[in-house]
Amino acid sequence: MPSQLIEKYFRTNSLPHIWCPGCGNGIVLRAIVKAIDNIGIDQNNVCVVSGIGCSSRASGYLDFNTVHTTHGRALAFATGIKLANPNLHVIVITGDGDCAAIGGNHLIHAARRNIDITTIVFNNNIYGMTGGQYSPTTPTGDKGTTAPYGNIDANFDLCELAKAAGATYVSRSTVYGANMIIKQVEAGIKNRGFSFIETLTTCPTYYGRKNKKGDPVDLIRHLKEISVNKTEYEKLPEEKRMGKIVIGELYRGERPEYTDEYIKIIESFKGEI
Amino acid sequence: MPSQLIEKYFRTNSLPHIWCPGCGNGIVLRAIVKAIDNIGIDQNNVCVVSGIGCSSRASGYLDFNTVHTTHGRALAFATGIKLANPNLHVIVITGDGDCAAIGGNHLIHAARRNIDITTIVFNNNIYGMTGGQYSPTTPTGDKGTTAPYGNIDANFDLCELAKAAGATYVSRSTVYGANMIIKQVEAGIKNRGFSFIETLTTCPTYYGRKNKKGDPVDLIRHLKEISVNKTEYEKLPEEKRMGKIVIGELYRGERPEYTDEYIKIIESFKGEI
Amino acid sequence: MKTLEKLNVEENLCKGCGICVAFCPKNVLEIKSGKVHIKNLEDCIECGLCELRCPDYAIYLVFRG
Amino acid sequence: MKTLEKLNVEENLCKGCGICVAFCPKNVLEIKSGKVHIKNLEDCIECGLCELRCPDYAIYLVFRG
Amino acid sequence: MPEGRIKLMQGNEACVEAAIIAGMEFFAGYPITPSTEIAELSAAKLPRIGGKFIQMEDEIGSISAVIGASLAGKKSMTATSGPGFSLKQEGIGYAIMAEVPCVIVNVQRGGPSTGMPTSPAQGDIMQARWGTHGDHSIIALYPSTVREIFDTTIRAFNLAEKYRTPVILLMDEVIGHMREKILVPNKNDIKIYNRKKPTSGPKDYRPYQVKEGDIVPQMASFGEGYRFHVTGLVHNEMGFPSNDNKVAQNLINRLINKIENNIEDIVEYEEYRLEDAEEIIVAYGVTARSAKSAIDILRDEGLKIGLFRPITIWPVAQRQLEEIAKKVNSILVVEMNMGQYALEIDRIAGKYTRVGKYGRVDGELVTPEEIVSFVREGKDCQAN
Amino acid sequence: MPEGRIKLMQGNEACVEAAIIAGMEFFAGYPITPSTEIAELSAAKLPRIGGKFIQMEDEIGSISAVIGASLAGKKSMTATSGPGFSLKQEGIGYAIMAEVPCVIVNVQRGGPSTGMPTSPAQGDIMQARWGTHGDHSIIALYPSTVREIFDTTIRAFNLAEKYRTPVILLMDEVIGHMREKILVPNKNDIKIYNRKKPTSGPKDYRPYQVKEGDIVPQMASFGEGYRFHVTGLVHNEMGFPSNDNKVAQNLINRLINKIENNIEDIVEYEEYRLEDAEEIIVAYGVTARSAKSAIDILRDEGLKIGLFRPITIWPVAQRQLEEIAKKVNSILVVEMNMGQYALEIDRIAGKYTRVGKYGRVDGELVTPEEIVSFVREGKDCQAN
Amino acid sequence: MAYFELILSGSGGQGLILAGIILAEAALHDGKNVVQTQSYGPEARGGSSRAEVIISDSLINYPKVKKCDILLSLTKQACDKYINFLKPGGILIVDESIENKLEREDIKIYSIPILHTAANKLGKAMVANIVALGSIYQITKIVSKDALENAVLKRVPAGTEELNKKALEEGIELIKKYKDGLYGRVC
Amino acid sequence: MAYFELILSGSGGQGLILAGIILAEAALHDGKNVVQTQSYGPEARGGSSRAEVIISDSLINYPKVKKCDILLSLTKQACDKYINFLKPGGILIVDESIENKLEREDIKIYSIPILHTAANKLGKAMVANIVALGSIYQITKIVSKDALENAVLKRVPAGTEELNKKALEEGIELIKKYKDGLYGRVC
Ligand SMILES: Cc1ncc(C[n+]2csc(CCOP(=O)(O)OP(=O)(O)O)c2C)c(N)n1
Ligand SMILES: Cc1ncc(C[n+]2csc(CCOP(=O)(O)OP(=O)(O)O)c2C)c(N)n1
Ligand code: SF4
Ligand code: SF4
Ligand code: SF4
Ligand code: SF4
Ligand code: SF4
Ligand code: SF4
Ligand SMILES: [Mg+2]
Ligand SMILES: [Mg+2]
Repeated sequence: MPSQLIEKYFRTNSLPHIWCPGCGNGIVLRAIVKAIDNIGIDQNNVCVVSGIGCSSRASGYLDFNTVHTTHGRALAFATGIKLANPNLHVIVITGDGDCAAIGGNHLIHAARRNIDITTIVFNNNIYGMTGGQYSPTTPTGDKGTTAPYGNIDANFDLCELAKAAGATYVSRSTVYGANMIIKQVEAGIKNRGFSFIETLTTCPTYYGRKNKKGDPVDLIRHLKEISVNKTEYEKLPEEKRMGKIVIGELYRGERPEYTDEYIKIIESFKGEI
Repeated sequence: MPSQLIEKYFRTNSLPHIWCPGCGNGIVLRAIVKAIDNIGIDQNNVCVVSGIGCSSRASGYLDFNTVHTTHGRALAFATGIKLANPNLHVIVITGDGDCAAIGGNHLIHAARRNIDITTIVFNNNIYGMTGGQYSPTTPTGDKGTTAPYGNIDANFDLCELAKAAGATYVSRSTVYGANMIIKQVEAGIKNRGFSFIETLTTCPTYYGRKNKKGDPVDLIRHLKEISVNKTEYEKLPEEKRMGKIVIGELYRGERPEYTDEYIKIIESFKGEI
Repeated sequence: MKTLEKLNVEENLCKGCGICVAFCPKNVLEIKSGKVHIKNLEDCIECGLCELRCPDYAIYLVFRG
Repeated sequence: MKTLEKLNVEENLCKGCGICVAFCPKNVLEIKSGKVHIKNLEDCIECGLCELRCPDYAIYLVFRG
Repeated sequence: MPEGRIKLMQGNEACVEAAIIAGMEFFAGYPITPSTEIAELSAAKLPRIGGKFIQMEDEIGSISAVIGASLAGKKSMTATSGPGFSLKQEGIGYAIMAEVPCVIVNVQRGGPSTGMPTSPAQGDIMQARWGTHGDHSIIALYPSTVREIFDTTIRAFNLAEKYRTPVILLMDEVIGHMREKILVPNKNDIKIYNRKKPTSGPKDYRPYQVKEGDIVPQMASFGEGYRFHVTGLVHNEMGFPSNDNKVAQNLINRLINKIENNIEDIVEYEEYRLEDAEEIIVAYGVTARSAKSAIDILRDEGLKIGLFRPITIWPVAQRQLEEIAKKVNSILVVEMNMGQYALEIDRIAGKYTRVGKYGRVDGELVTPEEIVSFVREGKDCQAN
Repeated sequence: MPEGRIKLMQGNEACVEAAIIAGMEFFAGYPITPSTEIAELSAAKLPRIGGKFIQMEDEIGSISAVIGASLAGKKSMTATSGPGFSLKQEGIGYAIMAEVPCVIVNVQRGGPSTGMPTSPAQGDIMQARWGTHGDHSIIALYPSTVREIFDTTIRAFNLAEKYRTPVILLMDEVIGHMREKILVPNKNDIKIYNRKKPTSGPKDYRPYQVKEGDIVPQMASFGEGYRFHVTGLVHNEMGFPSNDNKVAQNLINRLINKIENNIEDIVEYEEYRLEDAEEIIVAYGVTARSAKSAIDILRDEGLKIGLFRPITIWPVAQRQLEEIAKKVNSILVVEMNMGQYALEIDRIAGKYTRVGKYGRVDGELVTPEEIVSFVREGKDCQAN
Repeated sequence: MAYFELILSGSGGQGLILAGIILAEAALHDGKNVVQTQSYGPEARGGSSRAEVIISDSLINYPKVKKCDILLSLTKQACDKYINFLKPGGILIVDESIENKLEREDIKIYSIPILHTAANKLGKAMVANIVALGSIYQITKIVSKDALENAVLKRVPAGTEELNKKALEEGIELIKKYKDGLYGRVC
Repeated sequence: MAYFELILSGSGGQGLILAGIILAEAALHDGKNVVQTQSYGPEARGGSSRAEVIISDSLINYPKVKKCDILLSLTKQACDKYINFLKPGGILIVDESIENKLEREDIKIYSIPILHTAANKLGKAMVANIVALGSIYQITKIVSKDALENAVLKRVPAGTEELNKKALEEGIELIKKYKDGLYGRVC
């Protein structure tokens, strides 16, 4: 029997999960339910929506209202769910491919609307499920099965993108610092608006192997090494910033939330048909 | 017979164009060919790609290699064209709907790749062609046929978005200051990389009428009033910035261009099959 | 050096929107029965703003030389 | 106040990735024939890092009270 | 909307009015000619009844949001035309697989591709049946008057809920944009079908199990305390993915059979002057209106001719068509395309009678006169 | 690739090797099981021959980039599976309308929706024909061995160029992933068709005019000095949009007829033990392999049975099938779906003989044994 | 009157589709069957615009106008384009301003200053469509005056009721005062 | 030998698909017809993995293995799952480490320390698949040794040729030294 936390929030009969040994996804997923547990919201009022990908398999393991949608469309499904029932806490679990490749448009539009959805991207810098093709977040020069000579695409700064698109809570964390994920997910859920949480995670099977970056532990250590807290980062001299990734809460904004605004319209015009 | 400039670069037998009296699109289109003329590139080496919309009808009027694609996909078509024949100067003409609604994903990815395409968005804050529905750039509160009670969606800052996605030339201008459009298109074409030029234009027929903003002249005057040059804007006190839109060159970056990088791969690995 | 030969109007292209009229700094132009009309050419300072902003390519300056 | 009752290992969930082992600050754990194994419980400081980072929910602290 | 009163109403408007009566509380869409009025009217009307309208970033977003909203318990609709209908195909397949009721309106325009956006066509008949990948069945309805748009929209919602499936409502540009007399029925005279809610508690709820006496699994909504999983993967009765061959075969069988085995309930059609007919025209939508006029003219000339007008286009009225085919000399399928439904009619009826086709795709309606002269010249006897 | 040599090759690999021989210089794709190896191998091989590979942001971007690259003069291909194939439908329609040659590979997997991503299925047969909106024709090919994937891929490129149209290459997951013996043909033995370039100068070039003796308009590439316009709207011979009814009808007719009128050139099929056959199996792809074994077994038992195996799935070999149907007792269509091609065969052959169907959609191949026992039990005689 | 077909034509923005709707609603009010359709191109403005109305005592199947009894044309372009839709013996109502007339021998023509009346007499170019309705009414009596007036008032923007009523009357007046009943020459 | 079907089974990552390919290439080299397929689930690792090879003198139609002549299983899970695919009289090769054996009376079983040999004797767990190939060769002689060795060397990473050759030999040795020719009891 796993821990009480897992017992409570997981569909434990579907464990062990599908993920490879040492895959970081399980770490993020635990952090998410821990955050939900910390806030103490009713399981019946949580809806987890995921796309397609290794990471997006997450929804099936969680004992909430869960949808495993089509590839890239989790946020569009979630928008329908949230608008139809604003009482639900809608959480989107998505991968770097799901969210930033095929799903990029839904991401920027959900952010623009500032709809109250908490999006957690499991960014492993690769398409895991299909076997290791480079993704929009694969660092330039790294290899993937479709980038055998090294990736010439630049990689997105997803947090910058989400912020520019209009998200009102933007943060980044890594599976090394899983406690930070918990805090960020809590903050994201509490933010009434679109929250975007990028979690750097690890794919030992494809990203790690293709790029000769070692075993699961090496990969997590690597995340520890390259990530710097925002406040520290800002103190770093320019030359020391190279190759570093900023983590922490990166942006907070104040804007009306979409479903709230819609309800105002209903309240003003209802019944005048 | 129209002017030499028009004679040279337009398919004049298709004039007068389809656009409404006083529609700003024609102003932008002239500015674009003027820029091309100023640079002096061979007409045979220019390829203009547009999506679907009033603005996207532009490609049909121009005497270049022209494609009127499916809605929202101009940049994806253009990516194929540019990569297949890097000698072509590829210019994308698109609308706020075409580029930022259905086409948003292709926009951010083309920007991310920094592929050498000059994108000019005819931003009239509305879906003109389909009759005046609000677009992702319709200011909050404004009306459209699908926002009869006022638009509750926030509008994108397209330039911020393009920049966050990775564009290496980003600028904004208005049809009032058409000379600025010319300069920006010149700069955009010269930038070896992804250039994003947002031109604020006018739709008297739908946006103007729906929002009671007056006739074509009023609309252009309005653009003049709300737009402020970047340098001036930065000098403005916070309270005077409200409601103003910054124009001018907003961002320049330096990054390797996509087709150049690809050619390097070919050069390194060619023949080793 | 180029000198102005004439201010050309292509009537069948003009849609009478009035933009050139409104933004001509010298009040050279007017609308007459839905088309642009040159009121007083002599005031024209050849600034080209009408040509620049005419959305229909119906008015333009022609230079000689 | 909660006190540690035990450090639980759910063997059938453990995939032997070694993450908990590597990041345990007190070197409490080890891998034995592909599964986690508690080497010296007495050194455990109940920091919970193993539980926090186990991707398979195979190790966790149980408290009493 | 004023009940029991005669009104002049546009087809697209009738669709929205009826959808609201049928219980629509959610609409997500993306504008496209000639369907846009459906979005516009939904935007105006839904908030007034406490419902929600959202303009999504594209058609894929729209169908996705519609599925999401339906899972959250709201009757949902989207409307589009050709290019958008193509884009929605993946989502439609998801709705089929996950058994999510929703209504997808396709007000057709000239195709393929951008085609002739402001002209009528009936070119998406086969796409409505086969547009999404993988084996599946579909329900598609095709009204031919403004009043029928009203009734058929309500029926589309009812069938969607009854069979837990997306229902396609195919419309003609002409009728979508046409204004016609319509008698708004009294609400009491309208039958509304609501999705069957679970009769068991959350503990025992098996979201994809069909209970004795039911046609489809009972459907809880998100937020009601039933915490279930929905996926587009092949899944077992609990809704969880499965790679089991039996599970897969049973699921696909069930999804297809819930429609194919209930054809008699789903199929609706009109027979016009059919009793003694020796020649038959099959036509739907606006083309059927021309066919009726043509039949009146030809009957006056002494030809025993009648019309079979499917209102349910898919599944096809196989039994009825077979019976007719066995009795008549010829069947002529008239449609505003190059012969799509004609293929299906040929398949069914071609064994028993001669099947011909007549169509055009130039953006103009088929007129009664051209049908008359086509029939007079006896061309109906060739499958051309 | 070593010519004239026997090699063990995977189906997906054979596709890429052949595409490069056929002249492919551009590939745009988005990974999806079970087609991904085609993208991966293209990524590895194309730069080595000076060609280009790009991984686009999604399938819509991929088909769009492929069309763009083809307009810029490069033979282009994309590969996908069910969900991605659904997403590409709008783009396929554009390529049809604008007459842009390209090859779209669909390595099928279990559907509908996400379905069974790692299992084989033949569920996209009808979608390949009807997936995009509006009236159109399509060419779709279906190989059944690794060697045939090689040949058929080359043929797909050739037909695409010859008929200026997108060509769909349907593949089975099993064969895409299977390794099989293949004799790599000598380059000299391979016929490559390149698009017909304009014979007139830029001044006289009418990009959508068919010249005397040609099947399709001559095709200039962007950057060659012919400055022409391409649109998905109905367009005239100059390529410019038109609302003229005649222009529309003529265009659609031409697009359909360039394929339908050349069926004999396009259609390819295999006849196996057909000469004296009284019962016929129709099957394609991997299922045809099982059918062959079944036929061998049944022949040994004395049954006069043979196989008609379409390699060109669309357009259908109507004439050949009619001729066969007139001669035989029954036709059984065996496929890994619930009866898709069976509908088309029934339409064509049902007038002359009994047409039955057999299929499964559980992720397993149809085995020779189950065909044998199905035939033995005489079930083939019922259209079920 | 069993089956009566009208085409109202001009350019986009002249409100002819609204006029068609109003006419249709009036006919409906009179207990008739009615179908109103329109044709439009890709242009938002400036393109030609055409509203069609069929009014009948019996069911209307084919919803488009094949040949019309009445053609209203407010622009020359529209007049040229649709003149051949007019049945022999049909009535053409054209705006007086239209020059370069086409010839047709078999129709009745009313050339009247609709646009001028709206713009100058009523001071609102916008109400030309209602003026036209008045004229159509007066010529055809295809709908009752009550019904027409009601339909107009139901559809026009609040605050413009009086103006529109006046426009209707002016349209009626144009015909009442109309002398030059040309026959056989197009405007 | 007319038609010979093999299943190589174990868990993802054990290189069994590569082993199948190598075997197929060797058979091809020997002039045989051959088809190699595999089955896989959604898991990237840890799921069960199965390679199938059919070797025949004649054409191979149906490409999957229905009943196999040889089953190799490196995990218990795989052994349990596929044991019934084995024809009566077929040969099961299982890794010695597999416990809790199933019973079947009609097959021949080789329980040999493939994994152990690779990991400990050769020092690279990774080469277990090649060890297995050696054993299969020695039992069946379905391919020639030359062909097999060539096929192995063509497919393994540069620099590991010697190791892999040794692995092949060790696999052969395992059978040569194999005494306990159990019959009728599963590993
Ligand atoms: C429309 C569509 N295109 C492609 C796929 C194939 N596909 C499944 S998951 C995936 C990528 C997933 O990458 P990511 O979101 O980063 O998830 P990860 O597996 O890395 O966690 C792709 C391309 C699909 N299922 N549907
Ligand atoms: C797939 C698809 N969806 C929708 C449409 C309908 N449509 C055509 S243009 C357009 C909006 C155009 O807006 P914008 O790009 O801003 O151009 P504008 O007309 O304002 O210049 C839409 C929604 C379409 N043609 N195709
Ligand atoms: S493939 Fe990568 S992302 Fe997917 S489960 Fe395995 S380690 Fe995780
Ligand atoms: S509708 Fe608006 S954008 Fe379109 S042509 Fe008219 S004024 Fe311009
Ligand atoms: S050139 Fe300048 S001054 Fe002369 S008419 Fe034009 S805008 Fe006026
Ligand atoms: S700006 Fe151009 S179209 Fe407008 S009135 Fe002046 S000349 Fe005519
Ligand atoms: S709780 Fe801390 S000290 Fe104890 S085993 Fe876990 S990681 Fe080590
Ligand atoms: S982290 Fe978890 S799965 Fe990995 S070795 Fe430790 S207990 Fe086992
Ligand atoms: Mg990923
Ligand atoms: Mg716009």
